[in-house]
Amino acid sequence: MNFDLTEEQEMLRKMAKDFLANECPKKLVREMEVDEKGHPPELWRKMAELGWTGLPFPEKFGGGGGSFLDLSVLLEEMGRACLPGPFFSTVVLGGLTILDLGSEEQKKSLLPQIAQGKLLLTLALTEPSGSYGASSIECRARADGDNFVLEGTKLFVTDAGVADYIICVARTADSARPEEGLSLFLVDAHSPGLSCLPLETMAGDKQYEVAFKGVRVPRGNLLGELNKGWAGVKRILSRSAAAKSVEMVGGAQQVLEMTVQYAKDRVQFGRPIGSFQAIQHYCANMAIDVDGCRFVAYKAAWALSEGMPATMEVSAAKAWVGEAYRRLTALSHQIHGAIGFTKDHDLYLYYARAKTGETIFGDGDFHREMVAQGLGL
Amino acid sequence: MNFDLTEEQEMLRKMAKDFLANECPKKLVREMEVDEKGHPPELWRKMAELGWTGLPFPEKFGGGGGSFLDLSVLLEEMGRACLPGPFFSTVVLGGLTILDLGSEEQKKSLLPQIAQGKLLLTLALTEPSGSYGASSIECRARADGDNFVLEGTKLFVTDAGVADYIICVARTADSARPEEGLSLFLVDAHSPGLSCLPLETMAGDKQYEVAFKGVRVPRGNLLGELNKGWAGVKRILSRSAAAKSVEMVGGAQQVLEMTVQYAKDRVQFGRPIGSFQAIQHYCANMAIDVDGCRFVAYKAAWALSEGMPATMEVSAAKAWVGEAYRRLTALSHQIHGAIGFTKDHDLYLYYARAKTGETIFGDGDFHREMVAQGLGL
Amino acid sequence: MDFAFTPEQEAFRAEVRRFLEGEIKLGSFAPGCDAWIIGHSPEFSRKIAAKGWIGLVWPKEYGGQGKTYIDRLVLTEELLRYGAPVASHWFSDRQMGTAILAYGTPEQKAELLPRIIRAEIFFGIGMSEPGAGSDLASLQCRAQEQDDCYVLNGQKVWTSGAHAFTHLYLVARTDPDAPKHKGISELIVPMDLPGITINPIVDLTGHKHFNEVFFDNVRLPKKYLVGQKNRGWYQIASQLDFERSGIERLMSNYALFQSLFEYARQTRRDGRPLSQDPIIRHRLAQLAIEFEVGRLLIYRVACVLSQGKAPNFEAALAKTFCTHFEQKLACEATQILGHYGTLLASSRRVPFSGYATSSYLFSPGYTIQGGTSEILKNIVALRGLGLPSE
Amino acid sequence: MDFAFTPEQEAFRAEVRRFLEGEIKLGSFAPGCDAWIIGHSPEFSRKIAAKGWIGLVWPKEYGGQGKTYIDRLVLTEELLRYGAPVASHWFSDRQMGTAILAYGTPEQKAELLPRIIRAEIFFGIGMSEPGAGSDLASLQCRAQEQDDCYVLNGQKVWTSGAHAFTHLYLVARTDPDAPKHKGISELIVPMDLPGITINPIVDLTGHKHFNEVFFDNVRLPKKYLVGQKNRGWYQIASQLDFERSGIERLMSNYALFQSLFEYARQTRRDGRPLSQDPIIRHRLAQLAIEFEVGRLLIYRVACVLSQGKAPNFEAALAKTFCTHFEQKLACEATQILGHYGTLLASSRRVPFSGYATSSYLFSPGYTIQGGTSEILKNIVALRGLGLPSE
Repeated sequence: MNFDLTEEQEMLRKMAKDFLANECPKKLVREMEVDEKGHPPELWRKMAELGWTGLPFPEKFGGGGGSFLDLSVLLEEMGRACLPGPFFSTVVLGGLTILDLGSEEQKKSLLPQIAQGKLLLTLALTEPSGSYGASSIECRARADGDNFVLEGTKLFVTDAGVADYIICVARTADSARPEEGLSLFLVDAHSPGLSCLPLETMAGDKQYEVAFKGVRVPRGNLLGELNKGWAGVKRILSRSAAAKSVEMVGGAQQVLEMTVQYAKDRVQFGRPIGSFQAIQHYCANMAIDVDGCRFVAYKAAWALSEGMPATMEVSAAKAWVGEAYRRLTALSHQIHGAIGFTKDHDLYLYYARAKTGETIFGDGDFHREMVAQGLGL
Repeated sequence: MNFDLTEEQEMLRKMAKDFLANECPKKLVREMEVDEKGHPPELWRKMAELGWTGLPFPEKFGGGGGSFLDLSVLLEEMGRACLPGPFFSTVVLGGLTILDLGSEEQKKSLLPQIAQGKLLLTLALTEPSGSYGASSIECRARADGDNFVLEGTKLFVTDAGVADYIICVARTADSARPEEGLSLFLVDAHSPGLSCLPLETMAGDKQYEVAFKGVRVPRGNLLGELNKGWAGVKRILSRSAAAKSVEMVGGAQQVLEMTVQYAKDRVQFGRPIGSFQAIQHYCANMAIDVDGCRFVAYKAAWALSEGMPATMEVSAAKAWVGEAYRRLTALSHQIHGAIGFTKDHDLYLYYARAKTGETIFGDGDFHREMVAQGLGL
Repeated sequence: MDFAFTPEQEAFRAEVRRFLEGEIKLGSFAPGCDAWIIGHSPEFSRKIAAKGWIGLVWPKEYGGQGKTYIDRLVLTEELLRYGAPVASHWFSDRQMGTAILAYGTPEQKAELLPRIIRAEIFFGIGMSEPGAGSDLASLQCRAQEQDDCYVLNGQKVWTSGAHAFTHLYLVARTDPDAPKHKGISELIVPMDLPGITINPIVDLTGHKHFNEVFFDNVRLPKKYLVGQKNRGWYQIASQLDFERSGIERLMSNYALFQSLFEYARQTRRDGRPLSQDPIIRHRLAQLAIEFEVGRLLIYRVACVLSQGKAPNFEAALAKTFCTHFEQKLACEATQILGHYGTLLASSRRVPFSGYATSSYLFSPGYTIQGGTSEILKNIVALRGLGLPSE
Repeated sequence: MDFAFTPEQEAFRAEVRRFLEGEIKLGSFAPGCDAWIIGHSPEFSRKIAAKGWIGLVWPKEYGGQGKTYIDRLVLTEELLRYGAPVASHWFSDRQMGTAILAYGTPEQKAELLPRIIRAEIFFGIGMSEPGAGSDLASLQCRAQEQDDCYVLNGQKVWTSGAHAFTHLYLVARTDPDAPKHKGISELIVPMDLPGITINPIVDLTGHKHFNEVFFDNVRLPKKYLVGQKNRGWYQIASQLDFERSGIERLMSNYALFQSLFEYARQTRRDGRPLSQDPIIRHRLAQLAIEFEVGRLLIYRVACVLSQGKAPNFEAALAKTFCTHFEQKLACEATQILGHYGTLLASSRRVPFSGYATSSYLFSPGYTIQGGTSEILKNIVALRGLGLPSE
């Protein structure tokens, strides 16, 4: 039982924090919200040079051999900095999925490129129903000689506009059980018949509607076993929910710090507002939530890092952190008063991300149901 | 649109408040919690003399010709005083049910006796499932000559130990729809085969398990139409939920007043605790809840008083007031600190009644479902 | 007690509805959220004026209708229900006219009230400053007597719709040496005076209706002082109660409220309508219940007003509850919409005009503007419950 | 980071469980709620002592085991999970022994610690007074030096289990003329001294474990002063952190928590198990999640302690969260039980020993005793976040 990071992780955190404070100021974050690509390639290159894009891959694939927990430390700082760009998509949704499901050949060919920052990826899972159950997958892939042919529409596909490959979850066989007959494909984002239309979101992240119209994918781009993809998708969701949770912890930590600072600085009625008991208690509530979020999120990341099943840990984390982070940004708004009520204020960035983070990879209701199932209810 | 009571109602309220302050001190309330009967007959006699036991019945049945709203004013003050005894059971559950469903003959024979304080009644509805749906009624009554014969067990029957008559809801015919085939019977509480076993509750109200074993009830004691009882039961539930809501408003009002007084009186850190912002905001939250409860409960009572269907109003009231009253007593405990944490303190009485009130006649979940249905969801 | 409206009031409600539905059909507006704050349309306000619906409760001698505050409640409830663009005249109708009636000179009343009623002039509110938010009495904006003028210097901030108003109702410091509550006055400032600069502030939704307003040696004729010099702090209290007590504190997002229920009935997810999901049903029912409670708290204030009494802590109490409801509505709506609840109004695939997202982004302000919930709870505790101050 | 226990710790846990299950089989106790507060059994405490489980973290020279606070966490978690009657030695083990270790004389350590460890003496806490609750420093109980004694006069209140303890750890005023924080001392009071009267207080559940304790010229030999005279206020702070940081703040009602889930799985209502009711599933899952969050907050404090550091605001933070959870558990449990949730433990038809009702009646105290949530949030804000005091 040890709640501290290792010395190496502390160094990584400090390095990441300093790097992002310099290279990813809020000005850049705002610019990228209206940038078509959503990230500056120069920053991406630097992150690749630092080894971040390969951090969680084994050294034999050109990675840093880091653990999921190491990656989590990085993600927390990215959440604190509101880092724009396809890191999460490429590394968590893309790279870790290939590492998990890919053949030795696929790993060899793709992971080093990801590590070098040369390849961007994303995942196309969600469909118009907007839910995360197996039955929501209606996108179909039928075998046709050496290819599969994809038909369907995916929504809320982050960074699809810049991705080189899109991992697409599609139905390859009909079955009474919706969990059966699903497969994952590594789709070249420039395939004929594939089109991306941007969605506009409050957090300014780059989400897309991706339409597959007769998109041909070579058999060799099947990721994992045919028709047995759902178990892999569940692992993707688990990793992603945990990763998003630690990312949100970074945001929550930053919101707490900026709010406490504001409460110390802002004077009304001749005294800092942080000397009023109502404000003190709000801040205390925020501190309680930040600590709770941190521990529950890191426990999930740790469990995954240790190769445990971690379903319960992840769902507890995502359900709790999503709602607590949102609650916390709302409290921060109340403490900031009017000054926080402009797009120019950093709080906006966190407030919007908290809402997005609450939803993506399953909201509180979704994960409470997972927990209920885990408890045998 | 008028949120004020009439002058007559204000007089009734004042009279009731003064009377109960004198005749029903908390010492009596506590004594009655451990008294087998649960009320002092002398007090009952006085209330009858004041016309309370007949208040909502037409004058031709010996009543006071008051409205349901008039009755509500009385109930609010009874809630404030934590009045023990079978007023609610006799007048709301018993008398108003007879007034609603009874034949002219039944009304003539029973209502004047109730008004004179000579007859105590109650309702036996709930069964071991503890829920309020029609399908929960498994108690059966089969016709046998001039009688019906009752078999079954009712639970949480308030004041069954002192009641002269128990209105029992039973299944008289099988049907695919559980709402069909139910009937109400006016059962002499001293019938052979009827037995009452006391339950012990936190509010010290007198609840019983009532067993019917071959209890014979004359056909003439059928209340309302055979097999079509459910509509009447729904009206009983509606009246009772509204009545319980206004009763809880009285309790909530009293808790607010005593808490504010304590916050003014109790000194810590050299100043009244009510001068601390945290305590001020707790008190403000309580005041908001008391007003909200008052209006939503009285709107329901008013709607019933006006003969409107009022399903939505009643369910909104019961869902809201039940939870708000409980929330409010918990806040009051927090403000009172340790001093409230003894049975000798009046707060205990309200804290326990708030929980009981939240449950009886349907809790928040139950009434939210009613509201959802009413909204066509 | 009587929770019903009179037949006359119901008839009036029907008239308002007919009018608004007619206007929607004519395309004169599309229902929206927060239209009382951001929906500036002098043209539409003139139509409202033509119906006699500005200054409904004001005396007939100034062109008002002399109706009750319950009538006004009926009117405002319908304007909000339909999300009509009433921002231009809203503040004038809600509190400025009333303040002029209470404290204005006969000349001011005669000059200004009929023009407000005819929708010729529109008032905004100039209260907050960078250093004076909850602590309004610490305001620094100066109004210095000079000859026949007050010379204005300083800054206001969070001034809703400043660009769209013809007049600003300003609180400024007229005696810098007096204790802070005793040197404040109320002034009416025509916005076309030289020396006024307006800088828009972009709010979270991307709208620019909040503003900074700068005064640089603005010369304001003395006749624009309202009430007594240096007594502004004491005059303003009742105005704040009007600001806080309206049903716009509950129904800013009525379009969202209504659309959400409709959406839940019609949208299928996981094989059934959303409204059949027990958790969502439960959430929606609770919203409906809280809406009803909030409405009653607001109706109560209207009843107090209609009896000719001043609301006091009741307005603070109602606003606290209702703005909390509005935030909860936005939060629940975005959650029920899931991924769709993160799409901006301008996005493809956005459901019901993006009301949910807009509301989520706009709602943090509800518990801040017009008195923070903390200040309001202080008022309930101190004024309403008589608790001792620190 | 490592959220797992070591194999040795897991083995220890298994040993504790085996022992407790064995005791239950022997009928030495029945699991209950709040057993660490109300479950006084000197006999059972002696069994615990025989296992070496009192003073687990204390130095071996006094008879302790020199184990870590993580080991102690494992032990206390299991004692609470099984609802074992550990009240007699709980306070001694949690904070009194530690206070004596920190501030006691060598003689006190040598005399008292081994006896605590052997369960020969049991300590209660004498802090609160009628006029000194949250404002503990205003306490009035006097300890006046006279010859070789302190003469005690005054009253304590809310003294848990006073009748069942052999000793009271008392905070009393030794200098009435000093500023209030600077005239307080810590004393150990054998309960068999003449002049001590105990009056039980009946709590909401009907139990009598709270007490008033009166001191009437009680002559206490000076050797019972702990630490420095008049420095008690400063000595007590770390003790309070121990008081607040234990997993008993989360698991007082573990018997209820566990029974509730079992009940929901096994009880049918409206044609299905309660656990299949989506609203109830949702409530139960949320309880499980909050329990997990609370547990981690408590584990963190144990980690801090195990590194030899003093917990500070972390204990206040954990207690605030966890006691809130306990109240929520009681509230949700009674609601899920419906009518059955109003039945007392003594009633016919009561489900699972009336844990829910007892807990509902006992839980208001959780956010008050050992530091109210308001005081604790002040600590988090001031000490933890560095916000300015008023």
